[in-house]
Amino acid sequence: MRVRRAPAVRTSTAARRSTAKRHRVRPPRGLTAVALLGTALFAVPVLALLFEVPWTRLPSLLRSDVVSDALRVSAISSLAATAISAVLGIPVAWFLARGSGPGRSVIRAIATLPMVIPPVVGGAALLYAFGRRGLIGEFVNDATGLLLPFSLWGVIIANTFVAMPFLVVTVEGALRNLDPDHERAAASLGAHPWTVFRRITLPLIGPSVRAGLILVWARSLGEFGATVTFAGNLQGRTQSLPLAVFVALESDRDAAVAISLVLIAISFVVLIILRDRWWHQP
Amino acid sequence: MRVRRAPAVRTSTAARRSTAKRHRVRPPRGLTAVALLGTALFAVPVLALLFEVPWTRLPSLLRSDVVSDALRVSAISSLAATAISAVLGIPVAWFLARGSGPGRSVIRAIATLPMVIPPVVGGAALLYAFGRRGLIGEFVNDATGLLLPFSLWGVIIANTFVAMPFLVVTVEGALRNLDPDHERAAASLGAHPWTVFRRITLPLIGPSVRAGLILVWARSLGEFGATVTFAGNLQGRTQSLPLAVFVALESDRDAAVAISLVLIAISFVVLIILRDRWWHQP
Amino acid sequence: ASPPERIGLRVFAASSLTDVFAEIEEQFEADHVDVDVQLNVAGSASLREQALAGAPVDVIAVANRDIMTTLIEASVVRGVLDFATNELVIAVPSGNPGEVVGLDDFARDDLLIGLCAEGVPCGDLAERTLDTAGVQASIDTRSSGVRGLVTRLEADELDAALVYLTDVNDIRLEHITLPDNLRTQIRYPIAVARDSTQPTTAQAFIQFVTSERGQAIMRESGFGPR
Amino acid sequence: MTSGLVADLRMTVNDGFDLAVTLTIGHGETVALLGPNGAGKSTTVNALAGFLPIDHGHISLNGRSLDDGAKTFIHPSHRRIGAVFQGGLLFPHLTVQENVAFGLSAGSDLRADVDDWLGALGIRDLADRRPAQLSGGQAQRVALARALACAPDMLMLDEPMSALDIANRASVRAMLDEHLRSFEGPRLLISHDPTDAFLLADRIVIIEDGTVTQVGTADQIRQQPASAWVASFAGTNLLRGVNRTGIVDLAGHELALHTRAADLDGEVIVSISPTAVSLHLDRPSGSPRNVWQTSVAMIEPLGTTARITLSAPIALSVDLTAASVTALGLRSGVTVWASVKATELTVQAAETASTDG
Amino acid sequence: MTSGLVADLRMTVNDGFDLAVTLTIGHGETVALLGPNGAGKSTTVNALAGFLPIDHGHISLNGRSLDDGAKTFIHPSHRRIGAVFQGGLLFPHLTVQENVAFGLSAGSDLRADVDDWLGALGIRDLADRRPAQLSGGQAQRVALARALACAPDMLMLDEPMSALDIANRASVRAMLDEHLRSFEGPRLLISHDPTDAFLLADRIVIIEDGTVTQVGTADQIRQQPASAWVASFAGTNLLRGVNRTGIVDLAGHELALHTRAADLDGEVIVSISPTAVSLHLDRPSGSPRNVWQTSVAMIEPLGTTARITLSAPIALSVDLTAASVTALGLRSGVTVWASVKATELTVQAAETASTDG
Ligand SMILES: Nc1ncnc2c1ncn2[C@@H]1O[C@H](COP(=O)(O)OP(=O)(O)OP(=O)(O)O)[C@@H](O)[C@H]1O
Ligand SMILES: Nc1ncnc2c1ncn2[C@@H]1O[C@H](COP(=O)(O)OP(=O)(O)OP(=O)(O)O)[C@@H](O)[C@H]1O
Ligand SMILES: [Mg+2]
Ligand SMILES: [Mg+2]
Repeated sequence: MRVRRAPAVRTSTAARRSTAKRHRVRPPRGLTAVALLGTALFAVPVLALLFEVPWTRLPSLLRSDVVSDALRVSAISSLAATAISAVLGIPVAWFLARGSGPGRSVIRAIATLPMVIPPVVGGAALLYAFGRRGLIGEFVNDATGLLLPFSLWGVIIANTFVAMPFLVVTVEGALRNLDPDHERAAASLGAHPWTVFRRITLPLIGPSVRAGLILVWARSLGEFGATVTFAGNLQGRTQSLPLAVFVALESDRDAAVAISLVLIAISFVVLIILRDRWWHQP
Repeated sequence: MRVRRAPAVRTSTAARRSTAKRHRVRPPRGLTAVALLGTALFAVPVLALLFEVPWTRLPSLLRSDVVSDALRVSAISSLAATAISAVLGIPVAWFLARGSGPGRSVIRAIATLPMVIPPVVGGAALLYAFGRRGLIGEFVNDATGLLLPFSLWGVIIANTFVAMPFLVVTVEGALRNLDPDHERAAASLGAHPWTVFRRITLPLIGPSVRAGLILVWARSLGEFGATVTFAGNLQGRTQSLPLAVFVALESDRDAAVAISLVLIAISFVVLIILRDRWWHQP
Repeated sequence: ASPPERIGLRVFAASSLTDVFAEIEEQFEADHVDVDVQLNVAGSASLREQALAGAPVDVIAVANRDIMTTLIEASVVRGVLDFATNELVIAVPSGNPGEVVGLDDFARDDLLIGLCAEGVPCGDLAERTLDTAGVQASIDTRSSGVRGLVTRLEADELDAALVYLTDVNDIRLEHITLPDNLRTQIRYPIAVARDSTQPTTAQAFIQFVTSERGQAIMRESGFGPR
Repeated sequence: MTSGLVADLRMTVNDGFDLAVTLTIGHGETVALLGPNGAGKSTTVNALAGFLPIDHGHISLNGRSLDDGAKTFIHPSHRRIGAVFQGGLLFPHLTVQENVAFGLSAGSDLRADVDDWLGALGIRDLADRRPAQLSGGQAQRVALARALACAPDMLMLDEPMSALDIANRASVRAMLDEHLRSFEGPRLLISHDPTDAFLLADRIVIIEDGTVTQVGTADQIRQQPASAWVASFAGTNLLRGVNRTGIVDLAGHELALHTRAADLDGEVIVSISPTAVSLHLDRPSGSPRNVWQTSVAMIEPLGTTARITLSAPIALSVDLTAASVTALGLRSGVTVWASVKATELTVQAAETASTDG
Repeated sequence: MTSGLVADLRMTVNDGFDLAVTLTIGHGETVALLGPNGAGKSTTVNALAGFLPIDHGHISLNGRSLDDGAKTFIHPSHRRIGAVFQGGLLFPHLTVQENVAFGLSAGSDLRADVDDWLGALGIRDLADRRPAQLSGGQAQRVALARALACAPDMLMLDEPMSALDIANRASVRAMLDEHLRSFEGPRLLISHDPTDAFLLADRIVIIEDGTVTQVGTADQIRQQPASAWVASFAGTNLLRGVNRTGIVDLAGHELALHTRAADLDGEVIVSISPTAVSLHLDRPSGSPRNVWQTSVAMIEPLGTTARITLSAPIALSVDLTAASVTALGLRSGVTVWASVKATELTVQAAETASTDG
């Protein structure tokens, strides 16, 4: 009836096998259609933005030291915020998912507030907390002379404040998905709770932790409102890329689009590089 | 050596059992300490903000129709954005985690861009896409006369654009955590892929889906930059709570703090109500 | 009986005009009962993007002449007028903890000094003012807009900053006017949108703003004469 | 200080299942915990491991209290009880080697130890695989290696060989036998395979529906099973009836069995070995007094023999050689005559049959 | 159009394991797929179910092609093959009842059907539990109920009874026997329990290391096992040697066995039933010509009998009654004399022993 494919040579068989592996559960077709629609919602505005890019002026616009300074500030602060969020946020998530006590839902609610507080107000709240006269900042200032709001630290704190909740919520969800049997088995093998956490729990929720870190990093990279209020907008010190975009918007629209393009390119390239490999279980 | 507890009466035994259930895996103590530190990072600024609230003027400040209008816009738009994100975002996540083809990492990168594009630029990009002269908006406007910007739809689109990525990334992570064996078993029982998705996949990643929805809702509720640019700031039509805060900041700082408090209170109360019950498997 | 259908007049106004335009709206509507002024307040750049993208608008008032120039070049507006001026002052937290008396104090290392960012009108103006005064300011922070500086001053996180006069009407702030030789003004332009569906009413609104009554409202909020 | 395990477990799991089990296992003793599905064997293991806190009672290992239902509750990681849990619970993200090494203290010569264990279980060439890449039986051997390697104070094995094929099972059983004998602490074994239990255990504890119904050596249990379940586990037929001077009335059926023990009047339990019953196509004449007509309900081949289950009036299991089955032409439904010599019946008073936990 | 299953599976799993299995199962036929751990049984099930696409070959069910290694690949949900997978794979978030109902088409009288199946497997009172609240054996019965309830075109059961206790196993086996006989389509059963295989299967397929090594009925396989593994599964001893006019030299050992078949010169395979070997404490005098001295390597009690494994020169399994073991005082390491009558030996030429798939 149908012409049989010629017997596959060894290499092509191997190729087929490695892509096919265990047969994937096929997504329902309707779902794929909706997924394309969802993607369009993101793709069309980004595409539209690309039409606005002043391609000819681009090289000269990007060569300014404003861009390179902002790039440095953005890179350092977004990575630092991601690292700090990992160190502080995963324990918070663990506590919310596994701890006990009635305080948990309150803590969860508090940990989610930075997402809903308007960025400018969030920045002000940070000032009241960590500024020169702030609840905590006063001690820090007296003890170390460090003025958080005027330094790169301020950018990092603002980014962490705004972005960390995404990690906390994601990891908590994943921990609640996790069947605790493996952790139990590990404990019964004599593993210290810390070992269980590090060697069993974290790897088992790996993809979700990575998803959370991506969220934190991306949110930090794009963070504007809280940073501008809390850390200011000093070129070379606290002016990150979104802040540079904002300033450019007032004077040179093309420059603003060009700098946005840098942001888009960075996150695009990073996410493409991380790609599937990073998502898979180690 | 130690005084034995009196034999527990039946009711207290039952109580102990229901709280103890299967013994929880104990979090390592160091982790708990770090978790408290992490919580402090959120709690202190929020606390500091509470000190700034003009408690005596609060009732009069909140009674204005600006607040009630904004509350309505915020409630509708954040819930609508959450619903749309669920409908569009979960399929995108599924496609990213389970689909095939080299396009996936590109789509993932695109779906993450709204997080890093500065809000004002994001709003502008939406205008270029869905505005009256936009790539898509022109057709929509010609065909239906509907003008997406400056309508509640504009607020919803802006919120969805900015917030949906959080759901996509979270759910993709969870899907990658998920052992596909159960889905396979369901398929072999003759279940249609759509049934498998609805009855097996979704419930199994329930906590992560819920976490993603929380992220979307909270991010929508706090969204400012893209909305103000794309949807405008018309009281009663597109002015959401964060936009009202922005306006109030220019004239009456107390009012701004008061409206922020409304935002905080809403998300606090909602998250407390959702609480642990919602997080647990059904 | 339902009120008669009112004509909606869309007015895009820079956020620093929030208060005055609210007042102007009220009085203008009192004069024109058939008009419903719909204020859209946002940052000047957001307003520009909206206007460029064809947003339905009748009147545009911004705080940045460059932005209005872009709109003129794009043929989005016509009949541009300056309707108000503003000037820089030295703002200090109430009680003036840094004991600032003039621009010369901006050179002091022990004070926390803030300016608007370069490229933003208030930042460029501040730069020029300090240059003219010959002060080597020790700047600790810059802000994208006046708003950020005011928030910091209110929180006592800055000792002094150069901000617009209209931004210091807060009980938590005090201000020091600059000496006459350093006072320079920025102008706020207003224009009718070319696509306006109510060009007449739009023109009437602009007339009201530039009229004596309108200017009185502006003055009350600290704006200078046009 | 008592050495070994002393446990008195009283608990209600999820308001649905009550467990009340007393268990002592001496130093160097292997106890097989047997019982029907859902009897509470795994629950017992979970309580001892510390995954389910007990409501009342106590658990102590070598004199150290692990759980007393009140204040004391030692965390699983400090109990030093190695276990193979039902289902294996291998760590999916670690290789076989890493799984086995997980429980080893960092001090020991890790690589060599792990390698020895993998070798002992015949899975050395799987060392770098992950659990998803193993067959069911291979995974079970890894789980066993992991539990044995961690050198705890006590060992618990919950159905450690259920997925092994016959040949592997014999060799793993021999290895386990050797290892258990050399392991110093208490050993608890759960299995549904009578061979495992009878071969490896010093003592057998039967639990049914959450309570202990019999304790004894393999021989005691085989000879005097206390319940029908035990009897079927041990391969013996166990019948409850009323004895009246040598005639036992079995559950209202007319058929009476003659026994020589006339002094055991009242409720009794009669055990009949499956090999003691003969089947015939015609009514046999001769010495056996107990002869009745019945039919074949089921035939199960057991290698060189076959087990025949008889229908009413007495549901009995009978073992015949495969040759006899063929010779008699036995099939389900065939009518046969059964006979058993009075000497082959063991009778005990019903009360003594049940051992209280 | 061929009815039943016709499959020729050729595939490499993860570059590590090669499977090449030909399998046909007729309409209304039960095939038991047997083999050692890691032989590829579950891999076969996964390929038939559609979880592992084959590289070459074909699978067709009732004439409908399911996978041809190239273009055709029918999705698992459209194969209509019900299965119990190794490990059960119950849906953790659904109750027992919902799990069983999952595979039922919405049209059928759902509640009643589910209830019938729960009843048949004796788990009706567990209907509202979730899998986490079940014991190992209870969960396995739910998995079985779920597969049987979905009324597919073919049934595959991968170790469906491994976690069942002895009493339950017998009753589930009887239920399964009845159900399989009434089920119209092809049936594939995997089990490590010889009883399951011999009782339930019409035909037995043995796979070892990914290839089929023998196909036959239970009797054929028991009488002429083609490999040592099959022999141990069937309970027979299987020895490979060289026959020279009635004297077989077994793997270089001096000991020769006398057989009556003098025409089978060359490589042969000798089967000896475990019941055919007698053990003695002293050298027996009398008819058996095959007498040699050896020692006991291991004793495994099997209910009323015990299986003794002998050491070199010939590793043999011997079945004795428990009474004999006691009488002879057998323990590991004891020296004994073994004897077997020449008439008890079955000899076949080595080539004919292996059946090619
Ligand atoms: N979480 C739970 N909630 C309610 N009942 C439970 C729960 N866990 C177990 N049970 C019940 O407790 C009883 C004992 O279960 P357990 O797992 O100890 O049995 P088991 O003796 O190990 O059986 P098997 O031989 O089948 O493994 C079972 O009837 C089971 O249904
Ligand atoms: N993903 C994989 N990668 C590499 N090898 C694999 C993979 N999955 C299975 N194998 C190997 O394939 C072989 C066959 O496995 P399979 O599960 O089919 O065995 P089985 O016959 O079912 O054994 P058991 O009786 O132990 O369940 C085994 O040796 C196993 O290690
Ligand atoms: Mg169990
Ligand atoms: Mg298998």
